[in-house]
Amino acid sequence: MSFSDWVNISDPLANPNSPYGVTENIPYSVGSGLWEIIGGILAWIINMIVPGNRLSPWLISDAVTNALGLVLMVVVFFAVIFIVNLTMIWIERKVLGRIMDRRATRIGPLGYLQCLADGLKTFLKEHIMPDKADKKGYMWAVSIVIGSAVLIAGMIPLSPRWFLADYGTGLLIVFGIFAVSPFMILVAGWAQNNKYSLIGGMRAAAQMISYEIPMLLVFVSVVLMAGSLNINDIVQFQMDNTWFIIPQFIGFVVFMVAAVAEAERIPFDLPEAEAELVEGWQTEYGGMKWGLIMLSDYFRGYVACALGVIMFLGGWALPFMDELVIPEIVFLLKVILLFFIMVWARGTFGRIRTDQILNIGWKVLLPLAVLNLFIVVLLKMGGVF
Amino acid sequence: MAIKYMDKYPKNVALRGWILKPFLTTFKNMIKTTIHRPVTIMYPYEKEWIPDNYRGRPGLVFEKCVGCGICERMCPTTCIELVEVEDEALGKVKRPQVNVGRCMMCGYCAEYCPVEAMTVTPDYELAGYTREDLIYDPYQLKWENTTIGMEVHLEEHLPSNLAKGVTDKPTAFYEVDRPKLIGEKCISCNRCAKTCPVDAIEMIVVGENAKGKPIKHPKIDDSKCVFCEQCIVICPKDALEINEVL
Amino acid sequence: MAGDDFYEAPTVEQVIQLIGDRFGGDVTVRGSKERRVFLSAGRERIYELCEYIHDVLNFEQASSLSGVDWETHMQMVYHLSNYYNGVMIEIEVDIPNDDLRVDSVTPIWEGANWHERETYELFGIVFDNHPQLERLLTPCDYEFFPFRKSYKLRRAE
Amino acid sequence: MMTSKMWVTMGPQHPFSHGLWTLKVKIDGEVITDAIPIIGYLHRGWEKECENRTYPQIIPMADRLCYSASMTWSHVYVMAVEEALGIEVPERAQYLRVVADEICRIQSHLMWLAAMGTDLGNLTVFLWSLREREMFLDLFVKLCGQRLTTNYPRIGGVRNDMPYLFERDCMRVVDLFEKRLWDIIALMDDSAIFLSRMQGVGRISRKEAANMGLTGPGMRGCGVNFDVRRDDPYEVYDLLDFEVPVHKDGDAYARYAVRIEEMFQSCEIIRQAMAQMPDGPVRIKVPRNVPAGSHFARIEDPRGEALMHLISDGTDKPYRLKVRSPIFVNVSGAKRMVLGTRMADVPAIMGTIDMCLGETDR
Repeated sequence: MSFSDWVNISDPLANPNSPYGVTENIPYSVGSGLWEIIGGILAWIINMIVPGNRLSPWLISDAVTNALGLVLMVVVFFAVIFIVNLTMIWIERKVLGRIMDRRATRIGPLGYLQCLADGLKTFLKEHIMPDKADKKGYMWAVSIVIGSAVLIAGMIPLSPRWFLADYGTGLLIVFGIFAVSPFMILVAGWAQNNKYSLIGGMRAAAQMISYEIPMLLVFVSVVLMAGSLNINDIVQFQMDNTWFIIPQFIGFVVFMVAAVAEAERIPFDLPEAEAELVEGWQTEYGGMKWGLIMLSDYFRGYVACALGVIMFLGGWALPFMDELVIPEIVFLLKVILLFFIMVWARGTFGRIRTDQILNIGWKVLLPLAVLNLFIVVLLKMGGVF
Repeated sequence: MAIKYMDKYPKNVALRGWILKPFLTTFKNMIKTTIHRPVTIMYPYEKEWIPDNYRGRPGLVFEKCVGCGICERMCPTTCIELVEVEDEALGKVKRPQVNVGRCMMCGYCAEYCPVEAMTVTPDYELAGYTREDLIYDPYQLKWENTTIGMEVHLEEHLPSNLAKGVTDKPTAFYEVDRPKLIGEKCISCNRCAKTCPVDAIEMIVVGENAKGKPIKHPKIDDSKCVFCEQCIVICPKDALEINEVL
Repeated sequence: MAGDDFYEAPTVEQVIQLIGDRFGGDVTVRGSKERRVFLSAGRERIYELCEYIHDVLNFEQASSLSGVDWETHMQMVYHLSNYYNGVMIEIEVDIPNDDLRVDSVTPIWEGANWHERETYELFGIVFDNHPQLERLLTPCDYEFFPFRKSYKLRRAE
Repeated sequence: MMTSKMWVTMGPQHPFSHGLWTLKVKIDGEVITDAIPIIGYLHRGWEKECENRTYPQIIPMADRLCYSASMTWSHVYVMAVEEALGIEVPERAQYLRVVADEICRIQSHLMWLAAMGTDLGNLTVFLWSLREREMFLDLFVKLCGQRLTTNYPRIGGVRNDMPYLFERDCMRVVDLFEKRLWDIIALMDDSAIFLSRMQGVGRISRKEAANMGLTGPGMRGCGVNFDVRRDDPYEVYDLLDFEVPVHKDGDAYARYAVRIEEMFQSCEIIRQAMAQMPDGPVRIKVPRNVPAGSHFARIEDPRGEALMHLISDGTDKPYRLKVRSPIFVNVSGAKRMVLGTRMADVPAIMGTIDMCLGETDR
C-alpha cells in the first residue's frame, strides 16, 4: 500500500496500516486536531480572499490532515519534552540553591522563566569560531552531539498512548544512539584546536566508553528478564510481575552511577572539569552552540532518568491504582524523582579523578553488573519470572 | 587545650557508608533552607546593614572644618587636596576636595581630623561615568547624618600619662604637640600668623633690633592650635620646628 | 616543645659561641636579644658560614633574603630560622658597588632560590652558582634595577 | 607507538589559579613530567612604594598585600616599626590584635576552604564556607569599619577599642561557627570521593619541606612542629593556651586537616583572649621619626610565616622595607609538589598552598 493510500483514510484508528496500529496515540490526535483548527482557519481566510479556490478544500482534506498531523505530532511531543526539560533545569537550580543556602533562579513565577531568559541571552550572543579550528569538525560534531540527544529523547514513550514510534527493538535503538555522542565529543574536542578541549574530549571518550559496558550489561539483564526489547513490553512485564528494582537492585545502582557518568554530571563531569580544564571539550563553543550543548546535556540526563524509570521503576505504572492516575504524569514524576537524586549528588560531591573514574567503571561497576546478570539468569532458570 | 578535629578524622569511610553522611548533611541543609530564608542578600533591592563607622567615602561637616590640611598630609594616596571655596555663610575658606577614584578608604582623614569635621560615611556606591565625576568637591562631600557617638576618634594616649597612671584620658597629637620657636632664626616675617587656619598665632613684640624696629615673634595659643604644621612648612628660615610630646 | 622530632636546638648564647669558635674574627656579632642573633660577615666566607649554620646549627629554613642599597655599597641581609626554638639569625653582608657578586645559598636552602632571583632583578646583585638567575617579577627585557636608590619614584621628586 | 609530551599553560586566566599566576605543566597523557611556575603579573613595586610614604601611611598599604590576610600583614608591619621604636604596646591593644588576627585567620582559612571546594568541583562547600566567612567579615565591619582592608593595627596600638557589644557578637559567631564547621567537615571528610582526591596526593617529605622553606599549614602538614605563635611568641600568645596541629603525612589531606584544626584552635584563642582581656588604653602616641637601625618582625600569617625587615634611617619614612611572603616561597616549590601527579591533581595540590598573589608579587 502506498503512502497516498494511507493518508487518505481519515480516522487513524481505523487505518489498518497506521504506524501506530490500532493503538491510541494522543500526540497524533492532538496534532491532527491542531491541523484541523489551523488548516480550517487558513482555508477560511484564503476562501474569503479568493472565493472558490482549490487550495482551501485541499488544506482540509484527509490526506493533508494526516500528513501535517504527523508533523504537528512531533511538535507537540517535543513541546512537552522541552517543558519537562525546562522544569528539570529549574528543579536543578532550585534544589542546588536550597542545598547551598543561596538564592536560585529569580525571573518569573518562582523563578521558572530563568531558563528562557538564559536561552534568550545565549541566543543573542555573537557566533565566534576559533580561527584555527577545523570548521567541519567543529560544527558537525557538536550538531551530532545535540541531534543525537534530541533524537533519543524523542524515542522514549511517556505512556502506551503517548509516543512517537513504537519499535520492537526500542530499547536497543535508544542505547545505540546514546553511545554515539562520545565519539562526536572526541571529534569536537579535537576540532577546536585547543589543548584543554582535546584533553576533555579524550577524557569524555575514555569515560563514556568504559561506562557503556556496565550499562549495557544491566540493559541485557533487564531485557533478559522481561524477554523483550520493546519498551511497552518491558513495562507491561513489570506491571504484571514486580518492578525490576526489587530483584535487580544492584543493577539499578550500577545503572544510575553509569547514567550519571554518561550524562557528564558531577561527580563524573571530568570532560568539562572546570578546575583544571577550563570548560573541557566545550571550551571554544560559545553563544547558542554552548546553550544547545547545555540543553542537550539535560536531554541526556532526561533520557538516562527515563531509561532508569522504564527499566527499574515500572515506567508509567503505579501499583494498585492503574485506573486512577494519568500515566504520563506518573512517568514524568518518576523521571523527576530520579533526576532529583542526580541533582542531590551534584550538590553533595566533588569531582573524581580520571584514573579513579576508570577504576570505578572497570573494577567496581563491571563486576557488579555481571553479578546482576548472574542473578537474573538464576532467577530466570529458577522460573521465578 | 585539646585538639578538636584531628583526633576524630580521618575516619574509615568504608565503615561509614562511603558517601551516606554527606548525602544526609546536604539533605538536612536543604530542608532547613527551605524553611528559613536563604542567607543571600539580593543586593540592588536590599542592602546589608552597615554601621555608621563603616569606612566608605570620606564625608565632611562643612561648618566644623577649619581647613587645617591634616587630612591632606595624612592621606596615603594624596587624593585629598585643599581648595578654596566661596561659601555663603563663611566667605572664602579652604576645604578639602577628595578624589574618590583614588581614595583607598583608609579613614585616616577622619581619624586624624582635630575637629571631627572629616567623617567616614557608609556610602559605598560611588560609581560615576567619568573620572571627573569621582572628584568630590567640599559640597558633594557633605555628610551630616553620622550618629552621635559613632564618629571615628584618635584614641591615642601619651606614654608619659600612662606611666603616671592616667589611663582614661586619650590625648591626641593635636592636643599636645605644638610648634616650637627657635627665636634666633625668626625674621618676623608674619607668614605663620597669616597662614594659620585657626588664628592661633599672634605676633607679639619681644624687643627691638639695632635699627630700632620692633622684633615680632609668633606666640602660639595652645588652646586654639591644632598642630597642622602649616606654619612649620611655610616658615622660610625653619624657625619653627616640631615639638613632640610623648 | 618540638614534639616527636625533638632536637636540642642551640640557644642564642650557644649560637654566638659556636660561630665565634669556628669563624673567629671573620664573623662579628653585632648584638643579640631574646631569640635573635645579629651577625655580620664578609662575603668571602658567607657560603661557608651558611653551610655551617644549616648543617651544624640545624637552621633548616632561610626565611628571607633582602638586598639593601646603601648607595655607598650594597648589602645582603639573610634571615635564617630554625624549626625548634624560634631563634633567628640575621647576617649582614656588605658588597662593594664595583663588584656586585656574592655566593648563592640556594644549594643550601632551596627556599632561597626565588629570593635571590628577586634580589638579582631588583638590585642587580649577581649570585654565583645560582641554578637559574633570571628575572622573576619584572619583564625579562628590563635593563634597569628598580629598587636601587638611583631609581627615583615620581612622588619623591 | 610515538608519544609526545605536551605543554599546557594553566593560567593566568584559568579557574584553578586563584589570582594571576601561571603554572606551565608538561603532561604525558595525564601525568605531569615537568612544571614551571610563573609569577609577576601583579608586581607593583610595593616595597619601593613604601620608601616614599610615612610610617602611618604604610599601614593601609600593607592591608593590600593580601586580600584575605590584611589584618596580619598590617600587624607584622606595625610590629616591625614598634621593634624599631622600641616601644611596648598597651596590653589591651595586644589582646585586640590577637583577636583580630585570629578572626582574620579563620576567615582566610574559610576563603581557602571555599576555593578548595571549587577546585574539587564541590560548589556546596564553596557557598557554605563563604556563608560562615561572612559572619567573620561582619565582625570586622563592627571592629574596624571595613570587611577586607581592615587598617586596624596602628603603630603603638590599635585604631579603636572594641565597639559596644562586640564581645557578645564575637562569642555568638564563634559558637555558631564551630557548630556549623562540622557540617562542612561532614561534607568533605566523610565523603569517600573527597578523601580519594586528597589522600596521598602531592606528598612532600619533612626534609624537602624544610629545604623548600615551606611555612605555615603546608609545613605543619609535613610533620614539622613549629608555629611562630607558640615557639617565637609575639603579643600575648604566650599567655594563651592552644594546640599547634601537626600532621605526619605531608599530602594534600594533611594540609587540609591542619587548616581545619587551626580554625578550631583560633576559635579557642578568641574565647580565651576575650575572657582575659584587661581594661585600659588601646593606643599610645609614638614619635614620628623612627631611629636608624635594621629591625625585623615575624608573625604567623594564615598562609605561613610573614616577615618584614625594616631599615630606618632616622626620618619619618622607611629606608627599605622587605616583605617575606610565605606564598612566594611556597610556590617556588610548586614543581616538586606536582611532579608525577595527574593533571586533575594540580588544583587539589595548588589549592592546599592557598595562593594569594598580592603578597607573592608585591
